[in-house]
Amino acid sequence: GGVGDDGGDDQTFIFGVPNLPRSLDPIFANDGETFRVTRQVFDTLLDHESGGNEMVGGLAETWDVSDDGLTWTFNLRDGVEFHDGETLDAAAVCANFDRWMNLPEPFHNTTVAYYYNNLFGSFTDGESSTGNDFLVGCSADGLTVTIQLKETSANFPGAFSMATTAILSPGSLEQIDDGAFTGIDDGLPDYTQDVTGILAGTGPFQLDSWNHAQDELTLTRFDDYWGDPAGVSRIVFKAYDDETALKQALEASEIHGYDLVAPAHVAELEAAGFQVPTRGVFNILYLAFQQETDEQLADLEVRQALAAAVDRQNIVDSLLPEGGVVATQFMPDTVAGHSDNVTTYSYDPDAARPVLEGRTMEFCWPTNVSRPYMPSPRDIFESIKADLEAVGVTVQEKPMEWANYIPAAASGECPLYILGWTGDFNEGYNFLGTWFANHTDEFGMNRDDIFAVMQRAAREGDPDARAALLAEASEMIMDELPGLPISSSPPSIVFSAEVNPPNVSPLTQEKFDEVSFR
Amino acid sequence: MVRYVVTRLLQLIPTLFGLSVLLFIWVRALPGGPDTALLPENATAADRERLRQDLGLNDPIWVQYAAFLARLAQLDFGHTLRGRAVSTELAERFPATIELAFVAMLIAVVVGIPLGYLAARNRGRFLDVSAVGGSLIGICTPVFFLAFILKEIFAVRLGWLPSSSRLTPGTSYTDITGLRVVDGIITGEFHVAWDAVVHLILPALALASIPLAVVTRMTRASVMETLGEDFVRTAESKGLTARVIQFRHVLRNAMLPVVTAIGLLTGALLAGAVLTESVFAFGGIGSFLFQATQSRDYAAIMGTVLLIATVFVVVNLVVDLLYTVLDPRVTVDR
Amino acid sequence: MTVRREPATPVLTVEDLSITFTQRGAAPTRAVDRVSFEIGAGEVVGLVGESGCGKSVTALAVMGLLADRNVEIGGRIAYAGTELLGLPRKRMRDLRGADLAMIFQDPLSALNPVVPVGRQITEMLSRHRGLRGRDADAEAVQLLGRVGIPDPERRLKEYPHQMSGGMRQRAMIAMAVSCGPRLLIADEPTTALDVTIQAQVLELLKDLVETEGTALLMITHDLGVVAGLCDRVNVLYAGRVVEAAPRHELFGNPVHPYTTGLLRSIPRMDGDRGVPLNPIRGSVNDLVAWADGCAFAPRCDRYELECLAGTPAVTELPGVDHEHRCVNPPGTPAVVR
Amino acid sequence: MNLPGTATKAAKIDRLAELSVSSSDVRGRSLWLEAFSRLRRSPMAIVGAVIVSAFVIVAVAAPLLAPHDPTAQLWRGDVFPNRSIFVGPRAENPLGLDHAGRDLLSRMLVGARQSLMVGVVATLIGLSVGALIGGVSGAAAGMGRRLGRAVDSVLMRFVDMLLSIPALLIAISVAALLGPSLTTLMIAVGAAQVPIFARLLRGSMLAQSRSDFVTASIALGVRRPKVVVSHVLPNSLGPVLVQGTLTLATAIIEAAALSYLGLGSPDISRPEWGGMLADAQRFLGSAPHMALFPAVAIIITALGFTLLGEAMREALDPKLKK
Amino acid sequence: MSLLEVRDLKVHFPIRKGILLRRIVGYVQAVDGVSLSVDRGQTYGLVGESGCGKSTVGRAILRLNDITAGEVRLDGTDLAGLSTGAMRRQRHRLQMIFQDPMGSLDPRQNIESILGEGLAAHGMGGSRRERRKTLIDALDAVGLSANALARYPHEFSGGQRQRIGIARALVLQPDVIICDEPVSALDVSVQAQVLNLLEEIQEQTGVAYVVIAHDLAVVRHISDTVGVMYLGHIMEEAAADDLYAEPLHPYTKALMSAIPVPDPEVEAQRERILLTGDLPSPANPPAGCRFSSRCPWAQSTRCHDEIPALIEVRPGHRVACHWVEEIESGEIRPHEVEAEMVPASEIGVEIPTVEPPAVP
Ligand SMILES: Nc1ncnc2c1ncn2[C@@H]1O[C@H](COP(=O)(O)OP(=O)(O)OP(=O)(O)O)[C@@H](O)[C@H]1O
Ligand SMILES: Nc1ncnc2c1ncn2[C@@H]1O[C@H](COP(=O)(O)OP(=O)(O)OP(=O)(O)O)[C@@H](O)[C@H]1O
Ligand SMILES: [Mg+2]
Ligand SMILES: [Mg+2]
Repeated sequence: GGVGDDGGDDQTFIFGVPNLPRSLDPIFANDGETFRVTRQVFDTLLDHESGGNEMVGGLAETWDVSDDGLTWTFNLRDGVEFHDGETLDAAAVCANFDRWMNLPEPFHNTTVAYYYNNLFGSFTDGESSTGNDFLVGCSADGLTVTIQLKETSANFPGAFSMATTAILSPGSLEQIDDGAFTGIDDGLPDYTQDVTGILAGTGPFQLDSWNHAQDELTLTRFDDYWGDPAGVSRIVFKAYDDETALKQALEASEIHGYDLVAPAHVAELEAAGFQVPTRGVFNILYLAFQQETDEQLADLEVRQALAAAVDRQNIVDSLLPEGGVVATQFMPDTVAGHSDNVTTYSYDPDAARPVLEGRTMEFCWPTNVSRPYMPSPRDIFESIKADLEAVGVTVQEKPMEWANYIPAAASGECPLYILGWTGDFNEGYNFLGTWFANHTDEFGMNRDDIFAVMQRAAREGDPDARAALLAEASEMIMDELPGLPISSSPPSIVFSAEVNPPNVSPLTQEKFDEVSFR
Repeated sequence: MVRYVVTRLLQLIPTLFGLSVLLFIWVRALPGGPDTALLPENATAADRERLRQDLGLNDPIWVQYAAFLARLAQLDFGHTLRGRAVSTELAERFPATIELAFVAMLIAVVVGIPLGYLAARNRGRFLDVSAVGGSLIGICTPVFFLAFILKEIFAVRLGWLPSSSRLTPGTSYTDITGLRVVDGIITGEFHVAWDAVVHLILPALALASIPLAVVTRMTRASVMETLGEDFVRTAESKGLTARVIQFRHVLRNAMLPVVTAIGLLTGALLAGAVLTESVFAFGGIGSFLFQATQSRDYAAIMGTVLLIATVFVVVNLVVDLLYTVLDPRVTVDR
Repeated sequence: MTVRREPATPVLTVEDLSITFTQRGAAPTRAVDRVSFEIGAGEVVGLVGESGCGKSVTALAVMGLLADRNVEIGGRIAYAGTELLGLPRKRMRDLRGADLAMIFQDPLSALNPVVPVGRQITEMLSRHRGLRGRDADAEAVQLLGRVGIPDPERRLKEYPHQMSGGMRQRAMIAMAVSCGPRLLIADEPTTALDVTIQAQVLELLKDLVETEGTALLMITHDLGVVAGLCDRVNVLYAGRVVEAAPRHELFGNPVHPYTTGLLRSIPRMDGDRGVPLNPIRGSVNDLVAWADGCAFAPRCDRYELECLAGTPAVTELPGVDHEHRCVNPPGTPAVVR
Repeated sequence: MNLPGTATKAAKIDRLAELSVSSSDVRGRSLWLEAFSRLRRSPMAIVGAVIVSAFVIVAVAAPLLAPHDPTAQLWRGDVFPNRSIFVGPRAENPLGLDHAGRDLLSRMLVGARQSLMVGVVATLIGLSVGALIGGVSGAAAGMGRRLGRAVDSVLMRFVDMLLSIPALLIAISVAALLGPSLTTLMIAVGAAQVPIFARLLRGSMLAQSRSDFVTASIALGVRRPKVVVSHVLPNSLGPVLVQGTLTLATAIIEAAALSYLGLGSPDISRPEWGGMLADAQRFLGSAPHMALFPAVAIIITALGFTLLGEAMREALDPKLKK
Repeated sequence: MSLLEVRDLKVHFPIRKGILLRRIVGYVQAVDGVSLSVDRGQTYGLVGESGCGKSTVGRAILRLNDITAGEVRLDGTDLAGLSTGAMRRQRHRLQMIFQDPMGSLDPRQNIESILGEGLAAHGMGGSRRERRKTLIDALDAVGLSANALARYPHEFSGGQRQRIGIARALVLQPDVIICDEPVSALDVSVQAQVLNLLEEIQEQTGVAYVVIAHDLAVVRHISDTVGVMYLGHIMEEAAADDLYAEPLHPYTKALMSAIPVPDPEVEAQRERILLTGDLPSPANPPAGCRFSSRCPWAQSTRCHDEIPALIEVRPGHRVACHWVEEIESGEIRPHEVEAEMVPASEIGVEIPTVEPPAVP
């Protein structure tokens, strides 16, 4: 094997991923693997601190929000250059906002511009299918960008840090013809699928090439990057179909690292001298109780008994990577809005047995998938199943393929199922709002009081007030117990011993410019 | 001859047509849909519904099929869920599969035929028993496990060979045919060709395990049968040298069933590629198909399976033609 | 009746030839048991008998074509004074095809289906006569013409399946005689052919023997063929020669009940139609091991308990070069069963 | 040898009877008996049969042999797969524990039963559906007439179509179609074999329907359907049986491949070797025993069936008799 | 009227080519206008060389082949015109004995079910016990004992198997038995046993035989009337003794002269007419007289353009030759015939179609 034959600073950093980006233009994407790449190329107005989840400046050195929370002012960094040689100024930023607001009809739904529709949803001609409409407009003044909102939302300022709102160079925007896009069925524009020289950002790396035949995407260092130049001259993202193949490729020194290491491999890799830095937890895994599909689950006592029957500590100890914790509520404890006063449920099979004994319950689980919050669904399911059986529940398992599982869970087909979420940015609403903002078939929960609190939180512009509302909602939710939060697990990432790894981010937003060879 | 080829190729049309109908219904009957691949876990029911609508999945199936055919008439296989043209994807990825399958078949033939031949000549002796035993074990080992073991030994432990990819990632090369070894030789980039060869060894070995075993045993059986034929005895009675008898009389006849088997094995190879390419991150149409199945990428599944079926039929046509060359008794115009 | 016997060394001498197949897991079977005969130049010797009596095995043993494994060959086979048994493989290969040649029963399976007929002839010419290329082709054309194949130039490039049965057999013969062998073995050369074609082929063989002085070992189960062609006839039963005599002597004065039985059981073109045939009882499988007596005893009309007193000895009829192995030959009164 | 002076007819016959080789010996035994006796002499068959019978016995007696409940996580506290803490072979658990703290020996034993079931049921599915198609096709073709030929060619086109899709792909799509379960696994693996069985049976039926005994039956005035059922079909089953035995091996291996692709049986209470192997793969670095035992078991069992099938093929093949 | 009358029987097999459409590109004229008749208790022998259409005649009589044209009358009923069902009901009256005694017996059925099948199919034989009795009688008639019933074909010798085949035909008490090469697969010594048996049975039951064989001696021995076939035509037909005593057709002469006699004295004197060349293909037979391409007496007139009719030239002796009288009188003398090359494609050799081996 042996990679990085160039030596020294000129070495190529090869990173194994499960998938390559869906689109090089982040507006079209909604998945982590796309953003992992585009984040290296494009910058956003705001960013998270390296290795943490605090909001910090990105392209904006400083930012400010008016008291009513509707006017956001960003003071851009001076001397930032795009990869195509253009200079960053407020006009360039506004050009991006203008582009989004002027996107034609095919973009007005979550099928295409998922995050834009959810976070901003504003279009000059026509509406977003989500019903969102937050943006009034963007005004530029030298290096000052002012963005006017119609309403406040829990998504701000987080939305300004989302990879999907990355700033492209005005030159790029001129070449992009959004009007030519006719719909997802006809494919995405070529420039999103191949490096065609159109897309230029301000990030530490610029697009170099995309070899589809070999599932390799290459970025090269941008020497005029506004921050510290990247530690490696090239990054190759290489896709692998399975984690075992990634592990072997790493062990054979063909790649320098990969993400989402199976927990079972962490200790082994560490022992073999690889670096497996621990991330902060930023996700949540839960066991859902669909109250409408299974009448038994409509009974709070049953839900409580189920909560007592599952040995969550055992799952954390034996099946999740080190650093995981048993969750008390539907968000990790690092997120604002986390409440310390929620009702907790401890493992108590003896208390659960009288309620559950003799019951039969259907339990869905996904077969061929691995997510950051549930590295091996099968093991987790087996463990929960064993717990439930221990208290006398007959578990009717319904294993499903992932492609079938999500629709089934979303449509309420499954009474019991395991699922989770990784936060997009440091915002409690990004967790709770995902499930409990209104009635959904996923949970079948009918608590208008909770929904009301959630709606208020959604529109609350003040972070502290919002946190308080979310904490209140969290407490109500944990009393209602629509599902059992199981754990927040730190997804593992691994690097070979020859590199200095980047600071690992709980949001899985590693900055690869921090990587360098030893 | 030309007529025969043309007719056989024309015959392909109804086969592919039938296959496409079958597949179309089948694929759409798979539970779940493409939404899981395209939307995040927290997407709402409305989001999912909208996606199905945008993809035309809510139309009656015959409307969808008509649309598919209309596109196909312009050689448009539609787009993958990831937004690229299926035909482009296949064109880019197929060379990898060809290269892999070809090398695997080469291994099977180059090793299998002599081995089977020697086994037959030494029937019942150590060589025979170990060749037969070895090939049976080859057949009986699940491919993914064999691949894993090969990688663990030769890539991870010994570090002799790479465990994945077609080339060392980041290598620059000139692309002409998409076959890296061939390109490397054509353009004089011999280090690329060599790199490609090195990367081919393990996956090709894993993929070759079954064809190798089949070819070995087939050759052995066929040679044994041929050795008992009257014309071999005639050749002996003519006092010919052992070499002439073995090559002109025994091997040539013994090869006939093996040739057919090789044609049929193409199917097994293409299927085997699904596993092998995934395990070795080789990037051909095998792993493409597997991912397409997982993400319910209907257009990609259709395109790939139709391609595989076409290749299978064409390869077998070539084998049949080859057969007429090898065996004068068989004429194409049966 | 004159006995035509050359005083010179016979082309082929077979003496006490025994062939035993030893198969793993099965009792050894003796396919041929102390068979002796000689063939001189220009002489035709017949080997007749029903299926499985050991005719082919004998021929193969002479050609050195019996596999080495699982076979034991005893006795002596000499070609023009050269001992063939135990001859180095290389020497045997040189002899085969050049000095000893063989024609097989089924010309379709005996010819390589994927090699043109011409090539199958020329490969022999180049092996034994050093002829190559055009010379070899010319010679092959000449040979094919000689065996009566029309348009030999074209036939040269054809494959066996493109020829009719008679034509193939002719090609086989052309191949066999291509290097001027002194001994030709024909193993049922006409059994697979139609009578009119058989007649052509027999004529061809007869012609060869007469013009070339080739010694011919003719193997057949057809007594008619023997009667028309062979100078001397050996009748085999269960691996042993039960009767051997010159042609006229054998047909004129058959001694062994097996021989007479055969003669009486076949319908003859010139026979009386009304008379029922006189078949031999039972079938070839009803036999006694030779060591225990006469193998034919169970089917024999003249069977006596005496017949089972060990292997019957060879009896020579005085003065006529006629031998047989019958304990109770006609002439001695038969016991009524 | 001295003969008694008074030779009676009875003595003659007795002596003859004693000496003449028993005719049934020479004339051979029934096809099956003969094939069987050849099988008994083939070391390949013997090894195969021993493996297969051992496997079948284990599979049948699995619940009796299993020392522990194969699903019980008895040693939950001992095993921490994420920390690479596993329990290998030890006195209590001769094969060690799996990643969930279950007794591997018990799971292997019960797995034998599942694997046998997968093999047998999959083969039966492939065989019966394939044989149905092939049988109808072969019968139709054998009956002649326009309709028969039409039925035959339609069915065969369909089979050819299936044949042009690699077996694993058929299995993958069936597995995806039906959702993961043990039943799915069996159907998926079986479905992939359908075209092979169909062609095989049709081919041998066509060959058989040209045989003289079939003509003889027709000449006797037996109705065509009865001729097909009582003569053509029974005589065509040999190759199908051989293929069936070989398919048993293929099925077990293919089940493993499907499991690896995430389409196997997810039923944890009834483990299946292929699934166990696929599952254990990710622990291979720290718990090789978990993969090793199922892998070896699969290879040996498949080998057993293959050996037996190959030996049967050879025994039934008249061409290879000598 | 005779028991069995075949009139102008034609059987042409289409030759198909192409992969998709399988066009008919020609016909193998396997049987092209054969007429013959057999009476009760009589035997009609059909001889000829391989491929001349003998078996096809036999099979056509039994309607085992499609009949292209002509009549097959059994007791006046035209079998050729019957529906399949009606034909099936007639089958017990016509039976067949096959060449390969092993191949014609289902190896997986015991003798009882092999023999009883015909009875069952025709609802004959009454109760089980009666049926068994019938079978035992049939076995007895062919010289086998009742204990054969429970045994399987492989337990018998070749001759015995052929006896079983005969018994199978006999149980239905047919009027006519077609024997297609009944003895050619048997050892010479056994052949005589079977021939004698056939004659015995005929004496006892009065069944009529059509015996098909390529061995003229066998046919002559067993037949009352012999027909000599060549390329789908009957060339000569006469009482067996007459035919041997006085063959009139050049082909018959040549055929008979080619048959060796196991008697060196006879052999030494036997006059031989050596034919050259091979049988042409029935797919492309010579125009005019079928034998004209090989006939040493062939004339430039008529022989090559006019098919000779089968004409009665002596009482009960019919010949299909334009020049019978002239040849008999010595007016026309034989001459040399150049062997013609038969193009490869026209040889009646079956080209093996190679099926792909089973996929493992
Ligand atoms: N390779 C062999 N192994 C064992 N026995 C053999 C072998 N070859 C021949 N035999 C036996 O030797 C005996 C003589 O066989 P052979 O082929 O010489 O008979 P044949 O007289 O030529 O008969 P046919 O007329 O059928 O050709 C037979 O019983 C046969 O079974
Ligand atoms: N089903 C068929 N389809 C096509 N051609 C056929 C068929 N059956 C027979 N023939 C051809 O018809 C001709 C006569 O065949 P038939 O079997 O009647 O000859 P035969 O006289 O019985 O020959 P043999 O002595 O070899 O048995 C041959 O050329 C043969 O190839
Ligand atoms: Mg022989
Ligand atoms: Mg015939």
